[in-house]
Amino acid sequence: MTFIPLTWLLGLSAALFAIGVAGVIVRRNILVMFMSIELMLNAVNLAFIALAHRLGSMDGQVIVFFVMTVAAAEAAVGLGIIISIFRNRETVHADDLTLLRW
Amino acid sequence: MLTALIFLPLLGALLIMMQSDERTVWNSAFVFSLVPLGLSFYMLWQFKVGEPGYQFVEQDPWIPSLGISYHLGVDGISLFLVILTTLLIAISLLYSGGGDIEKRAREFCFFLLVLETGLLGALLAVDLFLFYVFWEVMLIPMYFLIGIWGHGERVYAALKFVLFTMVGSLLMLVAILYLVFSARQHLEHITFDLPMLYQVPLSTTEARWLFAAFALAFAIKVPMWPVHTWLPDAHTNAPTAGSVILASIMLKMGTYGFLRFAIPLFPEVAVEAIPLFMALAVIGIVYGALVAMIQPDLKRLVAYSSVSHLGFVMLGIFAFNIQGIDGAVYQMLNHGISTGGLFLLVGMIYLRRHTREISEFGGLWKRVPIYAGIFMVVMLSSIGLPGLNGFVGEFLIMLGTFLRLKLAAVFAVIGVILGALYMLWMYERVLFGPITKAVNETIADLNGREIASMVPLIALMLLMGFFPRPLINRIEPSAASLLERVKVAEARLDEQRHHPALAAIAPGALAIGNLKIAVTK
Amino acid sequence: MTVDFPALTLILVFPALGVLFNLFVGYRAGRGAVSFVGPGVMFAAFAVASVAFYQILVMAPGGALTYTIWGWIEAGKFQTSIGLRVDALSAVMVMIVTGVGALIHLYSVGYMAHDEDFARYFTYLNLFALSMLILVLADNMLLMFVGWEGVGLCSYLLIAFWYTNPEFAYNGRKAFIVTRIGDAGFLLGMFTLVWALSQHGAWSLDFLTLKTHASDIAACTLLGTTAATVAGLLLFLGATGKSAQLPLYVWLPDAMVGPTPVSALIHAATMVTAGVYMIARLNFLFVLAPAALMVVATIGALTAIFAATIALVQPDIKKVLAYSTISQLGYMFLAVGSASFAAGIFHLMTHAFFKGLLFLCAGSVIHALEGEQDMNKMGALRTKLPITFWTMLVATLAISAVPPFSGYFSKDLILEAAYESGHTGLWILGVLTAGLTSFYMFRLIFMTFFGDSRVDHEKEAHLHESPPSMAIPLIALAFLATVGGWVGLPEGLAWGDAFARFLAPVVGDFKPVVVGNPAMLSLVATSLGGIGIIVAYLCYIRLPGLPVILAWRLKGAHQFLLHKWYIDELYNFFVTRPLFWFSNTILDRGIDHFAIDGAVNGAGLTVETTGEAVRRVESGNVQHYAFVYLLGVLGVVAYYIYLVVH
Amino acid sequence: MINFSQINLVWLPVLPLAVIAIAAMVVLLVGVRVDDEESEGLGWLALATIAIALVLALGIFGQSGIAFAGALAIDSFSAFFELSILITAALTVLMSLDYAGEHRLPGAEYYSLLLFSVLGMMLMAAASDLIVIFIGLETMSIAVYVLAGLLRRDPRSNEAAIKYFLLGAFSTGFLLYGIALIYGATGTIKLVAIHAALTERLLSNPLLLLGLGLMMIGFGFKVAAVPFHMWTPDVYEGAPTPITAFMAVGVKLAAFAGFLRVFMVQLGPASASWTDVMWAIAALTMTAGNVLAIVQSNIKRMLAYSAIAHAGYILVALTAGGPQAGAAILYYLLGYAFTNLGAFAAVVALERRGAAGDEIADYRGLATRQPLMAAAMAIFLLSLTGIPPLVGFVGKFYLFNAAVHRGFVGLAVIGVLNSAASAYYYLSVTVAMYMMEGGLAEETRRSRPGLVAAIAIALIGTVLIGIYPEPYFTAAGNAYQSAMSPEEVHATTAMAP
Repeated sequence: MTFIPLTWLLGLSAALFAIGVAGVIVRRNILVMFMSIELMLNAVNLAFIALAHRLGSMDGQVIVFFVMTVAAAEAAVGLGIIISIFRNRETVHADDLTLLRW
Repeated sequence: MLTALIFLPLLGALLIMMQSDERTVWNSAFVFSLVPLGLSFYMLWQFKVGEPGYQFVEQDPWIPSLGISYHLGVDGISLFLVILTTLLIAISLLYSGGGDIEKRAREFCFFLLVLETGLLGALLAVDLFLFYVFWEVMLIPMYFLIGIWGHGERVYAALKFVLFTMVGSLLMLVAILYLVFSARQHLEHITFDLPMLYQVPLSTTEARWLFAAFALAFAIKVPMWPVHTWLPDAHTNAPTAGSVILASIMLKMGTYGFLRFAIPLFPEVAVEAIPLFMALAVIGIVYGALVAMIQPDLKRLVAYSSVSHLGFVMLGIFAFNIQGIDGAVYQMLNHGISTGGLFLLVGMIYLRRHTREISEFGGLWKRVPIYAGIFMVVMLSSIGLPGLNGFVGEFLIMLGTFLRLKLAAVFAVIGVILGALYMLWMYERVLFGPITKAVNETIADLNGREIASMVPLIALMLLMGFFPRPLINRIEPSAASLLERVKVAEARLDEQRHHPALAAIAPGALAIGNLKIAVTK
Repeated sequence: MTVDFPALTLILVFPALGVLFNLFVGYRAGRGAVSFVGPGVMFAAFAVASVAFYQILVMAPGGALTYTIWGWIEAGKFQTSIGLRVDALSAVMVMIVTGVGALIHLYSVGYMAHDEDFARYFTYLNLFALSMLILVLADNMLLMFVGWEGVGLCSYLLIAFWYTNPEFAYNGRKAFIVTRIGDAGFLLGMFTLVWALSQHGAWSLDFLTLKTHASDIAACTLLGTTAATVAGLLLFLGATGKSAQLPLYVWLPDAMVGPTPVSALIHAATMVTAGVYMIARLNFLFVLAPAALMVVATIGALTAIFAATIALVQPDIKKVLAYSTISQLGYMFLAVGSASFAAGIFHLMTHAFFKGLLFLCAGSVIHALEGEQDMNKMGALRTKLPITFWTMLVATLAISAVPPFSGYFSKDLILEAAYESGHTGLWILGVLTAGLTSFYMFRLIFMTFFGDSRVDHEKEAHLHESPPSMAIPLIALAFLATVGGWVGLPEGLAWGDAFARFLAPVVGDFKPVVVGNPAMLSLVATSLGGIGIIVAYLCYIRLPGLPVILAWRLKGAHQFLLHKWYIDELYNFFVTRPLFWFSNTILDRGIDHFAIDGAVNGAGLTVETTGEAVRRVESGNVQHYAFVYLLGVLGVVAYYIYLVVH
Repeated sequence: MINFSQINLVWLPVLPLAVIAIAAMVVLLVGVRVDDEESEGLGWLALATIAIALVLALGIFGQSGIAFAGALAIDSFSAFFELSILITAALTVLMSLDYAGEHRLPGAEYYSLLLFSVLGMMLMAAASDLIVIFIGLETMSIAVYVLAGLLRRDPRSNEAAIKYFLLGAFSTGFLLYGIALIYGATGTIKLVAIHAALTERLLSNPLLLLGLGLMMIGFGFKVAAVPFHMWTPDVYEGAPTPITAFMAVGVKLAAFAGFLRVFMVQLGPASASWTDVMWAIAALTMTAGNVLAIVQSNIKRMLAYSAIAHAGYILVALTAGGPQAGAAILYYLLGYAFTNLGAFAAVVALERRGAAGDEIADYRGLATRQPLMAAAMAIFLLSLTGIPPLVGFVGKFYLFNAAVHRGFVGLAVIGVLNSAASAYYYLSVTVAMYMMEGGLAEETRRSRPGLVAAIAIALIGTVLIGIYPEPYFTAAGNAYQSAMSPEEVHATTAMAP
C-alpha cells in the first residue's frame, strides 16, 4: 500500500471542513445548511481515520463509527424539526425564521 | 446577647407577616422594636467603661475552610450607634403608625425590622465577611422602603441608591478578598477576622489600592463630596421613616466604616491621605451648606445639610487626635438625633399639606406653636448651638482639626456660620411672617403620637448637650486604641522620610506593588 | 482667696425656673401669674447677686466666689467644666444684669400688657437673663460661649418677636447671622488658645489657667506673630459682632424693631456690652498683645464717631438711640483698647443706666403715641408726659457727659485714658464724638418734647402718661443715671476712684504712657459737649428752619448720612447676592446636576445605548449567528497560530 | 480493560445511568397509550426513577477510580455533578407536571426525552474519555433539540428548535475537530493518558494547541459563552419554559462538568496556553451578557442573557484555575441550579397559555396580587444579583475569591462591576412587582402542587445553601480533588492553600 503523507490528508479534511462551514454560512436553505454540517462531520471523520492510521491506534477508527451513528441520529431529529417547521410556516429558508430576535 | 439583639427584629418581622389586622401590625411592630431597644440599653448598662477592646464578644466558626467566623463584638465606637439604631427604629415605627404610611403597613414594618437587623449586624460584626453580608443586607429593605412608599421619582431614587452603593461596596469586596489573600501569604492561614487582618504587612502600593477601594465604598455611603448626589434624591423621595433611618444611621455606616476598617487596616495610607480627605470634607461642609441654602424643597435642604454635617464628622476623623475622633463619634450621634428629628418634622408637615415646597408655607407659627417650638429646638441642635448636643461634637471636631490643620478648621467655622444661615432662613420662611396660603389657616398642630415621637429626641439633645461625659468616657478608650495604630503609622512614615536606608527600601516595596497592579491590568 | 459658694447656682436657677414656668404653664396660668413670675425671678436673682456682691466687698481684695457644678466636655487631656466664678468684675456685671434686668422686666409688664403672646415674651426674656448670667458668671471661656450664643439666640427670638411681620423676622435672622460671624472668630480664638496652651501641657480654657499661662501663650508664635495677638484679634472679632462695632455693627439698628424694653435690656444695657466684658475679663491676655489692643482702640474710636455721624440725622427716635449705643460701645472699646479696663467697665455700667433709661423713655413715648417712632410726628410732649420728659432729660444729660451726671465721670476717664496711653489721634476722635453726641441727643429731646406738636390729632386726643409699672423703673434708673457715676470720682476728690480700685485686682491698674492734665482734658471734652448742646438748641428751638436749609444745602452729605453711609447696600451687593448666585448657578445647577449627575446618568445611558446597538446583532437569522460564531473561531485559531509562530 | 481490584464497584457508577436509561425507555413504551392531558402519571414515574438514581449516585461519593478501561470516572466529582443534574431534572419534572398537560405536550416523548438528556448529562459528568464526553454531549443535545421544539403548533418553539439544532450540530463539528487534533497530538483519547502525555515538548505542538482552542469553542457553545452564545436568547425564549429552565441549568451543568474535567483537570498542565483566551472570553461573556440583559423586556430573554453573564462569572474561576476555583465552580453551579430553576419555575407559574405574561411589564403589581409568589421571585432575583446571605452571593464570593487568590484581580474587578450593573435589571423586575400597579390579572386555574413544590424546594436550597455553605463547599472541594488525582482521594481535606 502506498503512504499518503499525513499532512495531505489533514489538509484535505481541513479543506472539506472549511467548505462545510462556508456552506452553513452562505446557503439559505436549511436542508442544504444541514448537509454542509454533515460534510463538516465527515471531514472530521477523515481526519480521525488519517490520524488513527498514522498513530496505529484503534481509538480513532472507533470514534468514526460513533460519529456516524450520531450523525444519523442528528439527521433524523433535524429532518423531523424541519418538517414540523415546514408544516407551520411553508418555508425552509433560514432568513424567514426571525420570529425570535433581539 | 448580641445575637439576640441582631436577630430579634428579624424574628419580629417574620411574626408580623402572620398578622393581618393593620392596627395589630403597627402595635406589634412597635413592641418588637422596643425589645431590642431595651436590650441595647441593658447592654449599655453592662458595658464596662474604660475598656478599649470588644465586649460581649461571640465567636463561632461559620465557614472554617475560609477562616470565616461568626464574630460579634461591641466597643465604644459602635456602642452608642447601636442604641441610636434601636431607638430611631422604634421612633420611626411609632411615628409611621400615625398615618404617614397609608398602604401595605405589614410589608413596611417587615422591611423596617429587617433593616434594623442589617444595621445592627453591620455595627456589631467583627469578621469582615460577616460585616460585608450585613452591609449588603441593609441595602435591600431600604431599597424597597424608598421604592414602594416613597414619593415622586421613588423608583429612580431607589435604584440610584442601590447602584451607587453597590459599585462601591463590590469594589470593597474585591479589596477584602485581596487583603485576605495577602493575609494567607503572611500569616500562613486564611482568615477574615478583623483583628487578625490588622497584622497583615502590605507594600505601600497594595495598601494604597486597598484603602482606595474601602474608602470609596464608605465615602459613597457617608456621603462625601463628590459622590453625594444619590443622597438628595434618596432622601427627597423616601418616606419619612426611610429618610430618618437613612440620615440617622445609614450614613453613619460610612463614617463607622472608616473608623472600624479603612483606617485601622491601612493606617499609613490613611495618614498620607489626611490632606485629601480634609480637603474633601471641608468642600463637603461648605458646598453642602451653600447648596442647602438655595433648595426650594424642605427635604432636599435637610439632605444637603447632612452632606455638610457629615463633612464635619469626616474632618474630625481625619484630624487623628483624640478630640477629633471623640468629636466625630459624638457628632455621628448628634447628627442622627437632630437630622432624624428634622426629617420627622418635615414628614409631619408633609402629612398635613402634601407638599414640601418651602414657598408653600409661611406664618405657620400662629397655627402650630408646639410644632414651631419643637422645630426650633431641633434646628438649634442641628446648627450646633452651645448647650445642645450639636455643639459638643462640633466643638471637639473643630478643636481637633485646628490642632491638626488650622486652615481646615477655619473653613469648618465658616461652615458653622452658613449652617445657621440656611437653617434659620428655612425656619423663617416656613414659620414666620404672615400666613400667605389659605390652606395653612386650618392646619392642625401636632397630635400626641407625634409629640411622643419627638420627645425622646429633644430630651437627648439637652442631655447630650450638658452631660457629654458619660458618653465620651465610653467612646474614648476605643478611640484612643484606634489612635495608637495611627500614631505608630505616623512614626513609621516619618522614619521613611528621614532615614535614607528605609527610603531606599520604599521603592522596592513600590516595585512589588506595581507588579501586583500589573497583574490586575 | 476663693470661697466655694454653691448659692451662685441660684442666680441661674431663678431665671431658669421662670423660663420653665412661662414656657409650660404660662399660657394657662394667665397674665397675672406671668407678670408676677417674670419679673419676680429677676428680683430674686438680684437678691442673691447682692449677697454675692456683698461677700466680695467684705472679702480681701482679689477674693472670689466659685462653684463648679459638674464636669462638662472632657476629651483626652482637654478639660472644661460647668463652673461659676464671681470676682469683682463679674460681681459688677451680675449686679448690672440682674438689677437693670429686673427693672426692665418690671417695665415690660406694663409695656407688653396688651400683647397676646405675653407668656412667650417673658419666656424669652427670662431665657435671655439666664444666658446673660451664664455669660458673666462662667469661669471658663467655653461656658462663657454658651451664654454668648444663648444671648444671641434670645436677641434673635425677641427681635423677631412679632414674627408675623416678615421684615422683623428678617432683622432677627440678620442679627443672629452677623453676630455668628463674630462668634466664629470667638471659636477660632478659643482654638488658638487651646493650641497655644497645649504646647505647654495645659489643656483648659479656665480663666485662671489662662491667666497663669498668659506668658506661655504670648511665647507661642503663630502666623509670624504671637499667639496672644492672634487670639486677641480673633476674640475681638467676636466682640465686634456682639457689641456692634465696625464692620459688624449693621444688625443693631435693625434690631430696634423688637419691643422697646428688649432694645433697652439687650441692645443697650447688657448683651451688646458682652464684648467689652470679655476683653476686660481677658485683660491679662490683651496686655501681652499690644497690637491687638491698638486695633481694639482704633476700631472703638472709629465706630464711635462713625455711628455718631449717622445718629445726627436719623428721624426715628429708636434709630438715633441705636446708633448712639454703637457710638458709646465704641467709647468702651476705646477704653479697654487703651488698657484702661476699669474705665471701660465703668462706662459700661453708667451706659447701662442712662442708655437703658433712654430706651425706656423712648418706649414710654412710643407707648403713648401708640407705636409712633418718627420724631417728625412728635413735639411738645413735655407737658403731656412729665415723668418721661424729666427722666429722659436726666439720661440725656448723663450721656452728654454733663457733670455731675454719671456719664461725665466714665467718659472723662475714657478720654483721659485714651490720651494718656498715647493715642492722641483717637483722643481727638473721642472728643469730637462727645460733641456730636450731645448734639444729637439734645436734638432728640428738643424734637420730642419741645417746639410745637406735630402729633396726629386722633392720637393727640388720648395721650397719657405711662402706668406705674413703667414709671417706677424710669425713676429708679434716673436716680442711678445721676449718681451711678459717683463711685468713680477723680482722684483726690472725696473717695476718689473707688470703682477702679475695686476692680484693680481683676483687671489691673491703668498705667499711663504719657502724662496729661486731667482737668485740662476734661475741660476740652466738656466744653465740646456744651457746644453740641448749644448748636442743637439753635437748630431746633431758635431757628427751626435751619436744619431743613442745611439738609437742602448739603444734600449729598445729608443723604449719605441718612442712608447710613450705604453700608447695608454695599454688603448686600458684594456679599449676599454673589453668594446666592454662586450657590445656585455654579454649585447646584452646575456641579451637582450637570457635572456629577450628568456623569452618572451618562454612564448608565451609555450602557443602555450600547446594549440597544449590540442587540441588533441578534438579528434572528441563524446564519448571522453562525457567522458570529465563526468569527469567534477565527479569533481563537488566529491566536493559536500566532502562539505557534512565536 | 477492567481492573479486577475494582470489579465490585465497576457497576456502581453506571447504576444511576442504567436506571435513568431504562426509565426513559419504559416511560416511552408506557406513554404511547397515555393521553397528552393526563401525562402527569408519567411525570411521577420519571420523578420516582430520578429519586432512585439520586440515592444510587450518593453511593459514589468518596469513591475513586476509573472503570470501563478508563471510559468512566468513579469519583466524587462525577457524583457531585450527577447529583446536581438529577436535582435539576427532578425540579424540572415537578414544574412540568401541570405545564405539560396544560400545553398538550406529548407526555411520553416529553418525559422520556427529558430522561435521555439527563442520561447524556450524567454521562458527560462521569466521562473520563473524549469519546464518552462526545457521546454524552450528543445524547443530551439531540434530546434537548427535540424538547425545545416540542410545542409543535407554536412556530416560536419550532424556530427555537431549528436554531438550536443547526448551531448545535455546527459547533459539534468544531468540538469533534478539536478532539481529533488532540488525539492526533497525544495519540490517546483517555483524559488521564492525555494528562500524562502533556510533556514540555508537546505543549508547543500546534495540533494540540489548535485542538485545545477548538474544544474550548465547542464547550463554549454549550455553556453559552460569548461569542458562541447567539442561540441562547432565541432558544430560551422559544422553548417551553420548563425546558428553558432545564437547558439553562442542566445543559450548563453538564457542559461545565466536561469543560472542567478536560481543561482544569486533564489539560491543566497546558493552562499557560489557554488562560489568556479564557480570560478574554470570560470578560467578554460577563460584559456582553449583562449589557444585553439590561435592554430586554421579555423575562425569559432577560434570564437567558443573565444565564450568559453567569457563565461568564464561572469562566472567571475557570480562568484562574486551582483547587479553590474548582471547588468554587462546583458550589456555584449547585447554588445556581436552585436559584435559576426557582426563577424559571416562577415564570412558569405566571405564564398564560401561549407564552403570554412573559413580558416584565406583566409582572406589575404582582406583590399585591400574589404576595408569596412575588416574594419568592424577588428572593431568586436577589440571589442572582448576588445579595447576601443568599447562595448567589456566596457563590460569586467563592468565584472571585479564587480569582483574586490566583492574582486575577483585574478579572475580578470586571466581574464585580458587572454584577453591580446586573443589579439594575434584576431589580427592575422587583420594581415592576412591588412598586408599580396594573399588569395582567391572573387567570383562575387549578392549583399546581408540583410547581409550588418546585418553587419551595428551590427557595429552601437558595437560602440554606447560602446561609450555611460550609458542607457543600467542602464537598465540592473534595469532589474537585478526587478528579485531580483519580487514584487517591483526600476524603476530608478542605482547600489546601
